Amino acid sequence: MATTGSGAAAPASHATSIGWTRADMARRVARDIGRGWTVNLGIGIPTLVADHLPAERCVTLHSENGILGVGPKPESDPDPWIINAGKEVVTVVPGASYIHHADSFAIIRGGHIDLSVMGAFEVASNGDLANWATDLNRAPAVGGAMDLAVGARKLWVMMEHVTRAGEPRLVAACRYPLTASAVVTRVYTDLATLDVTPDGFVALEMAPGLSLEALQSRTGTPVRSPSE
Amino acid sequence: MATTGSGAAAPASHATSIGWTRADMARRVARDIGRGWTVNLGIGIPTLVADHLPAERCVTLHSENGILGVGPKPESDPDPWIINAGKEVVTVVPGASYIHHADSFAIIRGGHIDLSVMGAFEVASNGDLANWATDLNRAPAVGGAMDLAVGARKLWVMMEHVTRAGEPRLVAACRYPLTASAVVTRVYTDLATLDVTPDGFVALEMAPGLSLEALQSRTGTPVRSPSE
Amino acid sequence: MLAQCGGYVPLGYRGAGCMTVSAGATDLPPSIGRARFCTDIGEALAGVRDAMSVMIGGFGAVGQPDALIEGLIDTGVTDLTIIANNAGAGRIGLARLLELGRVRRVICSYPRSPGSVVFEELYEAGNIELEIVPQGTLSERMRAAGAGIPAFFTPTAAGTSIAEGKEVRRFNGRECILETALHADLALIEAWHADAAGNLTYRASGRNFNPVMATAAELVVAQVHHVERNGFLNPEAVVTPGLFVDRIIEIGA
Amino acid sequence: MLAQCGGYVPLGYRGAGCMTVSAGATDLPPSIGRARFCTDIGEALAGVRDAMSVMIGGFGAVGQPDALIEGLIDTGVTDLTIIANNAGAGRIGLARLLELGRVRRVICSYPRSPGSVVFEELYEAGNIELEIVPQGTLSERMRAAGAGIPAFFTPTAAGTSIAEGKEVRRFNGRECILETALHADLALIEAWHADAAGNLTYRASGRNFNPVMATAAELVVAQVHHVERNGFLNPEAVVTPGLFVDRIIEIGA
Repeated sequence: MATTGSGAAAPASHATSIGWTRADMARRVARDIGRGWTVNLGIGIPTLVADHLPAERCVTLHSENGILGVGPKPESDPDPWIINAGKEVVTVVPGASYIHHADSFAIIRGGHIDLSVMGAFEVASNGDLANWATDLNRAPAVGGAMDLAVGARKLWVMMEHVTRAGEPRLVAACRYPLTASAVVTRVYTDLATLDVTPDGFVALEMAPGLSLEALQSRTGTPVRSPSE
Repeated sequence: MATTGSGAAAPASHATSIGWTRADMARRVARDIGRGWTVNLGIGIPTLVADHLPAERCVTLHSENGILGVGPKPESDPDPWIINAGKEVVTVVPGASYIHHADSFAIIRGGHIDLSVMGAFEVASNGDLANWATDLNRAPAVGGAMDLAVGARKLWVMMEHVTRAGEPRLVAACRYPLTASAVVTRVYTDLATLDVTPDGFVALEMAPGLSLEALQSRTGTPVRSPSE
Repeated sequence: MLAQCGGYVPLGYRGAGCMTVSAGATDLPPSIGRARFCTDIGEALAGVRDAMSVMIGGFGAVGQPDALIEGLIDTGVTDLTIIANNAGAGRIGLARLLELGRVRRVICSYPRSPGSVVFEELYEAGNIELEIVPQGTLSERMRAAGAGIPAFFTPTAAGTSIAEGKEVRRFNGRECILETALHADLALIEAWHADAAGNLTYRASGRNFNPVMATAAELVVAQVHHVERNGFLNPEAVVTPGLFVDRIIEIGA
Repeated sequence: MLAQCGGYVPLGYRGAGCMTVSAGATDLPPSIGRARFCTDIGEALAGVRDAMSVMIGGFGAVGQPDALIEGLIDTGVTDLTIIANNAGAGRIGLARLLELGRVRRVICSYPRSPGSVVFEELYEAGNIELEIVPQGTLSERMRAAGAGIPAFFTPTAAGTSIAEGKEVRRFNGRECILETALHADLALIEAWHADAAGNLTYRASGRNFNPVMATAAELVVAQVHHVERNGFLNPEAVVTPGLFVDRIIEIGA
């Protein structure tokens, strides 16, 4: 999972009364995950997606610290040797395998992960991703975010649509240091699901009660509807 | 083991009555192998070295097709799944491990093999090695020779001192295509044991009855004695 | 003499929720990963095309996917690039594929070995292209392809005829050449055990090129000796995780 | 729930000739490879020097060689370069080594995590150097060091602040940067089982950086939970072959 800076996690409360909950967002992402995919879920909101994946979807969860086939948190008898990239104790499912770090990142960087879902500070309309540092003068911490961002076949971002201060996170160009260039293909926020296209963001779906104008007012770069 | 061209194997009979047998040569090489070393023995004469390694020397034999801990040929019940790089059925010793090709050659190329012993067509006085091709117009076959030549910590060559035609194999500069440059550190022939030094070949030892002059006459580049 | 590889865990649940995997004593298990279990070689090789690049596992005969090579011959595809350590021996298997004129180009480390008569005839008649790659550079180029490394420097072959045309650079005083990743459209590999998640183990020196080829090809087809019907491979002992494997065909020991 | 890794083969013979390896129920086996079995941490760390570069295995606390880190603190060495995924947490172990002022420089992917107070204080006061390396580039640079690759190209971090000063080249239209091998003088690792040949296995996600660090350092010291006294690890299930390991100290589970 993407070990991004802690700032990448969404605020605990919503700035607006309109919008989806985190569980809604996780459910929405889970719906779009294909059968048999290998998926890496980042720390924070992305982790919630696991709870909404039906078993018959046969999704294999990868944790970059060396697990293919992450299972749910243990209900009893936790094994402290089995942790995910967020350093939480988890389980493994039958069919799992353990790998070392060089192999685990060879899997990521070699394009063998079907999907990486990450949090972010900002996503630009060309797919640029900023999710590892807000200030390079403070000790930064990149973890596996840059590897996952360039290596995963698809990169989806889950985040609140705006910052706590109400500033847009979907922007024309990232102000924060880049994690990778032109990599994000889809963004799931509390307000909308948006594709990153050659023409910028396209809102596939919006939260109930939200108009395109209202969405645009919370977005730092043009948002189009699919019909445009 | 070095999969060198078949021409690297020594002729079956000796051109001169003076000189060590292949078994003598193998015994001589075995004597110089240190305790606990990991060693790769090339196809041909080098393979004979294994028969002269005392068990308490704890030498691990590496075969580049994925065995660490090659044992002797089976006395009974051969397992066709256990072959060495010469494609002979062998055994493994307790404490052995199987590895895949990328790991096996990472071991070779990463400098983790203490010693590679190879056959050769020619060795030059600067340590240049030619043992993979005599004529690049015929289909060449390099195998692992180039990897072992640059990767092993020490590279020793075992070969007949001269060709069947009586031409020297220890030369000022190789005429055959190079396997690697300046890599051989010692040569064991049927006539002498020679170190490759910054000043060229130094004969550490000569076959009984052979004078330095006689050795020089069979060598294509100056040979010195250690006292010089 | 040696204990068999890995242990097994009982059949059970998988996924964030739960799905029971069950199979009869002879039925193949339902696939629960990327890999699909095939019931015949034709299905395993469906979609192979002319002009494909094809990696073939094995070192000599050990770990070589013989049934898949025969199947490849039967598909009739031609103009192939074959990437393997050897170029076949005798007049069967890979050598037969060559003899039938289906191979345009061979990329290998050791084409000339006892019995490689077909290759040698073709080569000397100028009827086949050859790219000789040192064995370690061959496996490293495959590993690079599987690991997302487009190119790397290596001292292997620096200063030799194999370095001709390649970029040269010194690192720590040592001359190195730049080698590039080697991908393939298809990898045919042989493994020992497979489980329902497509995880593979190998047997002894049959491992060789198979695991690294599984990482480097677009379509990976494995012939395996045993499909585990009553459990999963020990997660500590899996060599090739199922996410690398597209199709599995059981051959029997 | 899961079967333990590997099986075991009975104690027996080794080498081209034969030597019986035997040990009592509590004695350590005689070493039959490169690795030497040590009876205390001081012996395991003999010869460590100031200004060494030290790789330390583990991801967070799992697979981290705690006893060896404590031992390293006790040796009093200073001016170290530490290469690890994290930069310690709390005021124990690696964080204590930092707090004692023994570390000049840290090379890691994720120094700032819950509890990394010591590192953050030192960093903000300008009292420690930091080289941030993406986690995959970190493990790949170690793998390159162990595999004799002096440098490789990767798309990871291209176009970011981490690419500053690095050579840039496009492969297949994708911007890549040149990264170099990362060696260390010393690697401290944690494993689960060791046998008399120095072969190692790991436990679950405790594997992480340990196997790759074992390939990349001049001196490799492993703390292990169990030394196998009655046999050898299954050759199919060995993760780190004994040739990578210099010293082994048994810690107990």
